[in-house]
Amino acid sequence: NVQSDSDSAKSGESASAAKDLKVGWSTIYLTPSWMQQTLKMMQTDVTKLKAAGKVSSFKTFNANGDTSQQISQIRAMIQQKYDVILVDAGSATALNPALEQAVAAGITVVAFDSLPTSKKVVRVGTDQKAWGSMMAEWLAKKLDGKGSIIAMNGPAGVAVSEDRWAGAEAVFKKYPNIKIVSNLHSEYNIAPAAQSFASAYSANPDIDGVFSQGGALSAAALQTLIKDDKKLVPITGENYNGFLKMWKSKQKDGFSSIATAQPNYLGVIALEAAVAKLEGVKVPQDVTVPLPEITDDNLSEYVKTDQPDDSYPINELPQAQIDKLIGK
Amino acid sequence: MAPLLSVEQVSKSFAGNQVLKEVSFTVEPGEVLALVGENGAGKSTVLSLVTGLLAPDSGRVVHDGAPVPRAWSPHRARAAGIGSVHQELSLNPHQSVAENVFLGAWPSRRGLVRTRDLVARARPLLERVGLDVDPRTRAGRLPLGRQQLVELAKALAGEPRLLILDEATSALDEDQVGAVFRVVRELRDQGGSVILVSHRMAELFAVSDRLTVLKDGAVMATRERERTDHDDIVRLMVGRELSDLFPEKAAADPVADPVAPLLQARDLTVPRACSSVDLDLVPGRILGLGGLQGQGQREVLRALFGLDRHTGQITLDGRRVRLSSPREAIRHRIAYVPEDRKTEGVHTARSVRDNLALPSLRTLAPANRLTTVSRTAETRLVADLTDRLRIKAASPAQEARRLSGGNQQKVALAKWLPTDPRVLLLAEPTRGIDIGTKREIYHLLRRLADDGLAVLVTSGDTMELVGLCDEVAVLYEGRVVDRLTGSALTEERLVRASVMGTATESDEQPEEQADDPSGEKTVLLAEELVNDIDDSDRPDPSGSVTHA
Amino acid sequence: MSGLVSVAALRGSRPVWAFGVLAVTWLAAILFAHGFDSVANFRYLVQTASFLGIVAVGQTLVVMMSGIDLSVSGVVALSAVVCAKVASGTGGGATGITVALLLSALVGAVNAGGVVWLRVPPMVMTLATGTILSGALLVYTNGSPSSAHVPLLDSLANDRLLGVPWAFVLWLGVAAVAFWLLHLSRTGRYAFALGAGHDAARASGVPLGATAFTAYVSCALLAGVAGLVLLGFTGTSSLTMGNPYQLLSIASVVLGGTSILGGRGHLLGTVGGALLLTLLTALLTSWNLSEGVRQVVLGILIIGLLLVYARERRT
Amino acid sequence: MRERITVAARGNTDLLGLLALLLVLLVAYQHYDSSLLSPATVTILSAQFLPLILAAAGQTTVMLLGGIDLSLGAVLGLAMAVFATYEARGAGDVVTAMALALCVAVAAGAVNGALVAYAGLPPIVVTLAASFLWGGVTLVVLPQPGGHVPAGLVEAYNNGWYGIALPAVAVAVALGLWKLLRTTRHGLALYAVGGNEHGAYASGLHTRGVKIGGYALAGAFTGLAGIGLAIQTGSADPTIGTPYTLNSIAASVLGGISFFGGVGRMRGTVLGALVIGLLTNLLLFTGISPFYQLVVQGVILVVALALKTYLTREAAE
Ligand SMILES: Nc1ncnc2c1ncn2[C@@H]1O[C@H](COP(=O)(O)OP(=O)(O)OP(=O)(O)O)[C@@H](O)[C@H]1O
Ligand SMILES: Nc1ncnc2c1ncn2[C@@H]1O[C@H](COP(=O)(O)OP(=O)(O)OP(=O)(O)O)[C@@H](O)[C@H]1O
Ligand SMILES: [Mg+2]
Ligand SMILES: [Mg+2]
Repeated sequence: NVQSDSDSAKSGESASAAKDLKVGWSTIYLTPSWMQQTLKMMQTDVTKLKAAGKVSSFKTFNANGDTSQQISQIRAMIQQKYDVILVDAGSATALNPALEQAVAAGITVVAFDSLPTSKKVVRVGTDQKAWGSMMAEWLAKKLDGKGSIIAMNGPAGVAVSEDRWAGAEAVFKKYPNIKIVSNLHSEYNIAPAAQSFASAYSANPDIDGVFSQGGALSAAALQTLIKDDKKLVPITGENYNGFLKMWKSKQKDGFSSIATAQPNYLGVIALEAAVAKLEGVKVPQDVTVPLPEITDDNLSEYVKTDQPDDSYPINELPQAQIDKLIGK
Repeated sequence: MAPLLSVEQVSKSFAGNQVLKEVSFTVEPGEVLALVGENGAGKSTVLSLVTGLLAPDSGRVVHDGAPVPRAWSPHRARAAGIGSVHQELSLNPHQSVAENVFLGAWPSRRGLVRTRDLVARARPLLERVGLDVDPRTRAGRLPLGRQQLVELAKALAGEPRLLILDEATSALDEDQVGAVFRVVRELRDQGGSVILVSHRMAELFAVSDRLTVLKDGAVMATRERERTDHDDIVRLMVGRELSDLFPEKAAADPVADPVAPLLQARDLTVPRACSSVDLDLVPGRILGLGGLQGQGQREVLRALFGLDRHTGQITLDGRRVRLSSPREAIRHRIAYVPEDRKTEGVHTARSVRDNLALPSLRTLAPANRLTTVSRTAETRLVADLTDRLRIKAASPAQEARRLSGGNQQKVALAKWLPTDPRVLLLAEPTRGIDIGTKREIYHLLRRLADDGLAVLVTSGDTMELVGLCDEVAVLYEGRVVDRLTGSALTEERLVRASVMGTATESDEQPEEQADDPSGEKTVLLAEELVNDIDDSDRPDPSGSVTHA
Repeated sequence: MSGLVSVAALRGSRPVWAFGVLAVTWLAAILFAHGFDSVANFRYLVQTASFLGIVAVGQTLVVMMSGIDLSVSGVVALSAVVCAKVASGTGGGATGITVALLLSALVGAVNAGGVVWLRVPPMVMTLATGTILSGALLVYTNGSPSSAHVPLLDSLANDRLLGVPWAFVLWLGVAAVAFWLLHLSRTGRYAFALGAGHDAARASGVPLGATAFTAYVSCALLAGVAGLVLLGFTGTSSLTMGNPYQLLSIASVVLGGTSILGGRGHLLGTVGGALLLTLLTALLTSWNLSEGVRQVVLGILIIGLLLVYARERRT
Repeated sequence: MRERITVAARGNTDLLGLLALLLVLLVAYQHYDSSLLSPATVTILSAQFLPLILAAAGQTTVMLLGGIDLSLGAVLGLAMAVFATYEARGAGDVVTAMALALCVAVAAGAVNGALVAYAGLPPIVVTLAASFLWGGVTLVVLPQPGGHVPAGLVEAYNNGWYGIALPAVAVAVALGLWKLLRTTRHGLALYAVGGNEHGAYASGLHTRGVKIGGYALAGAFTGLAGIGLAIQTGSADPTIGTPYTLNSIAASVLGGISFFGGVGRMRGTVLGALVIGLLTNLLLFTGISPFYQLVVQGVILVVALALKTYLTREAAE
């Protein structure tokens, strides 16, 4: 339709115009350390792009959990004629109209991490369902397809959490002998997670494993088991450093896990994708970044004993791979 | 003729405490019935049964020939032609006078309530109760007495055939009372009925046809007014004779025998309330502040207690002091019993014990604020005070709001005594207090004065000022217009000065007020004066009095 | 006779109700729910209730003088984050703890100052300080809060004294001190008076400012203590770690029978309230319900319980 | 005449202050966005502010009754969820969906009101517990973000409909209805009960009915806010409502609504909401570090309120 016409016309015209771009990033949260790490990686990349004369400014907007405010931020960026809007969305659906308006205004919009459902923006992310199924699959195999487990999810009603669980649930359906004795929801925050895990665990002390879809949740579960000197059943994890550290130190006691990561370089890829798109590269609509796999074997490549617990160690993605992902 | 209202054998208990015991009385059409009794006798409770605020445990209320339905409520009572002014004000301070007058029954046209209509229809009602205020004024800006008159106008707005006035005159000055009585008589002459509760004997005898006396929740007797007198009613109420309502006055004559004042106020000014007031508070003497309602009496007291911002010099023992907060005043051993005891005088939701101990916590836990409060000392203090002032409470743990008004007033006063005050400020100390308790309070105040306290009292009750005080300063529009002492301190001169706003020179023939214990003359005098004086000459405190 | 009176008094006492309901619920949980009969479970419940409980004890002090403190969530995070950062840097554990508690107290003082001097309504004032705090923490940590292992805090949060978690012992200790402050000391009387009526308290010479400062500073200090214990418990700090305690601390106070309007209640009730709330949450977790239904049940349970014993009388 | 003006001015002191603040904000805004007064910008801004304005109107209604609604965010989310999911089932009838969402919100409000009126529980406690309740119901209705709102409606709402700013019209209509209600007995009763509940009861008002009605009306405002947010965002999200609870309180308080009931005007609230909305936007324009945004927001709230208290106190004396 009309809109996509003008859209392509714009990108055609600006094929060589990736110069002095005004870039803005609206994020639903800035406080979690994952976001902080992402921001730092992006800033490093911005410095590079600035040196290359491609980017002139980079501003961050923090909605502090208020999706409505994120909408205001996007509108403000439209009004201020940003060239590129990056977004980490607070709601899978609520930002769609605002983002589509930005696209209609000729702005290059790239979403990453927590994605909106709109088909009009470039979306750089991982497959959250695959995350869930990867974890669930590993756990089911580890338990030989039978046993009782506790499931730990993020807050109810949040897309990321629901997606990961949907992926996991599909897998568990295939293993009728795996019994989910308790299905918990908590913030991705260690204290409340420990609290709810502990109450579920003391009600079901004979579990055989824990499905967890977030690093702080995994750390909370593992920590509880360690503190109470309980049997260290398999717990799925994430590259949350606190968890990785414990995992490493308990490996000799037979603790086994698998972890993946929502890689912080998603932000960098999004930024590069935007710049590339403005340079005329045909960036695919959906850039699906493969999920890293952290196992008992390659754990030591990830864990950073000298860094705080609340960090997400990840190795940078080589530029070549980034280029490949964004279709350069 | 069938009575308009008959209360038949009603009983009522609160949490096991029986406050009404098979009470019966009737009200005929065209009659004014006075309900009298000590504080806590059950007057308000029985009236609440009539107005639908409460339901009786047993017995029934018959109105207009039929028992009131089970789901009797204030709404239904109002619809059935019962108008009432409750002891506690029921105005919404944030709405206009006009809106308050029609509260709950706002006249509307096509569903819309028009301010212009409201104002136009409120005017005659306000006029009828002798209230000259702009109906658009916020009700909360009016002084208490005027609020009570708005309540009366509100009751009249329902065009009642039975009007219930539960201490509706307690905050009124004499000429306002006169206006109320005009309304009462008018209503009676048109065949309506009125039930009247008041602790001012004079008022009861001025308008009522019959008096029903309640004591401890039971009816003692009902008397025709013609066949009874002041002493008879008091005897029925209190259970014994009451001699010497007022104590002896201070012996010393200030002119002949000047004592150095303890507290001196010079040029005391509270913006928009009083200006350039000079007062001398002398140990051993009771000074009264008289005048019509709302002439700045309240603010003078509040200023002296550090509650209202003021200018002027205040000296205590000859030293300049700044009274910028109640704590400051308390530090100088000034105590204050406020007019509005429910919000400032006592903590209604706290126990009698907590209330009495609050100002004395410094002595009960002397070292610092983190010291433990001594329970034994507290118990002793509370027991001593309840004893000394004869506070009637089920136990010291009883919540203050469950006390009768008189006993609440005693608590508000009693709590200051252990702090050893030198200056006692009392605003309307006997408002709503029964005659027996009044007597106790008067004598208590005199004893305190004799012990060396300087006492300053405001009162709307002329008789009280004349009977109790050694000297009365009359305020008019915030200025002292007259000072009356000794033989010049008579009700007539006091009323004259209050209404005229000027000092009356010498009196040719001071009237023998003492012979008129009912005070009826004063009421009539006030009514006369009101009729004499053009309204425009009178002060209009509305809008000029602020509530901090 | 006096026996009768005291039975009646007990029945009218809300804290007693709170503990009664707690006992009944716990009994029901042991009998009918799975896993509530173990000592380990009991221990865990009281331990996790301690974090909430310590905050709620502070909240009680403020609510009693008819204030409310919505900044406790921010203070919990503040104390943990600052302590972790100082301790993992050059400062060491003791300095970290001291600095954290001092800063917490400072926040309390700011709250009190705003309420008393600027006359901003408590709800808005503390909300604003909470917002400012989360921003300030972002600036302070540059977004990356540290983790730290402070041995004292570790053992405080995780170790046991004769089988009783130290955290619980600490909570009871804190409650005892607060009990003394609120129910025995002169300041406590002032707080009650202030809660029961501002004007009457002022006219009776109650030191409004000092009382408010004591209450808000104590509350913030206790939120700071809770943050420290949480730091010991999780070994790490985060900017959002206090969030759950904002509304739950208020709910604990109310479930403990303290009037949210102030001037009425008992500190010990809050202990029961926090335990009750933790137990209810655990019970709901143990039933396999969807999160939505779980919340619905929790809401209905809270309203139901309040209807039983926390109604405000009229007139 | 002059007296009249001063009287009117005195009655509106806080509003005048707010109005002045708003003007300052607008001027500053104009500096960053010169198209401020163009129809497009008005549409965009009103689309953005509508949910907060209506939510604050709901909060104000409850606060006028002397209460406070901590469940507002949850009810807003619920209305949003009902509205968007009904659409998604393909019934296609926007009006039905709206009516349904509105009914649910009104019912939720009425339940809150009934609990407050009959149970003798303080509103803050009732609505705190109710926030769990309605939040849970929302999650049952809509477990994760989704639902659907017709694209045409979204487009018309966000970008104008034949050049008309629909959200502004909606707010104006809601305010007009409120003004009308204010002059009916129900409106006066609302203020009467908020100002002195016992007095109102003793004067023959059905205070319980008035309360339930008031909370239900608040539910209606909140429901409209939820519907507006759903249309603005083209979908529903069960957790998006939460911040509205505290923001609506802030807007109401800023607008001069008393925590003790009976005092305040809806226009004050609308101004308060506008100030908060514009201020956050302005912070975005100024390019202040996101780290400092929260600090600035908090400080401004305190300063504005302290200033207002100070100014109105001076005026009252
Ligand atoms: N709601 C209540 N709960 C418990 N006791 C009450 C209640 N209302 C009144 N009482 C008690 O009932 C008794 C009668 O009170 P009531 O108010 O009827 O007295 P009254 O005759 O009107 O006194 P006053 O002259 O002081 O107004 C008092 O002892 C009072 O303490
Ligand atoms: N808003 C109100 N203000 C004052 N009194 C009221 C109000 N509403 C009802 N009442 C009266 O209060 C009395 C108690 O009513 P009801 O028995 O229905 O209350 P309740 O819910 O049982 O509360 P409680 O158990 O505390 O008495 C009744 O006489 C009723 O008419
Ligand atoms: Mg009475
Ligand atoms: Mg009842």
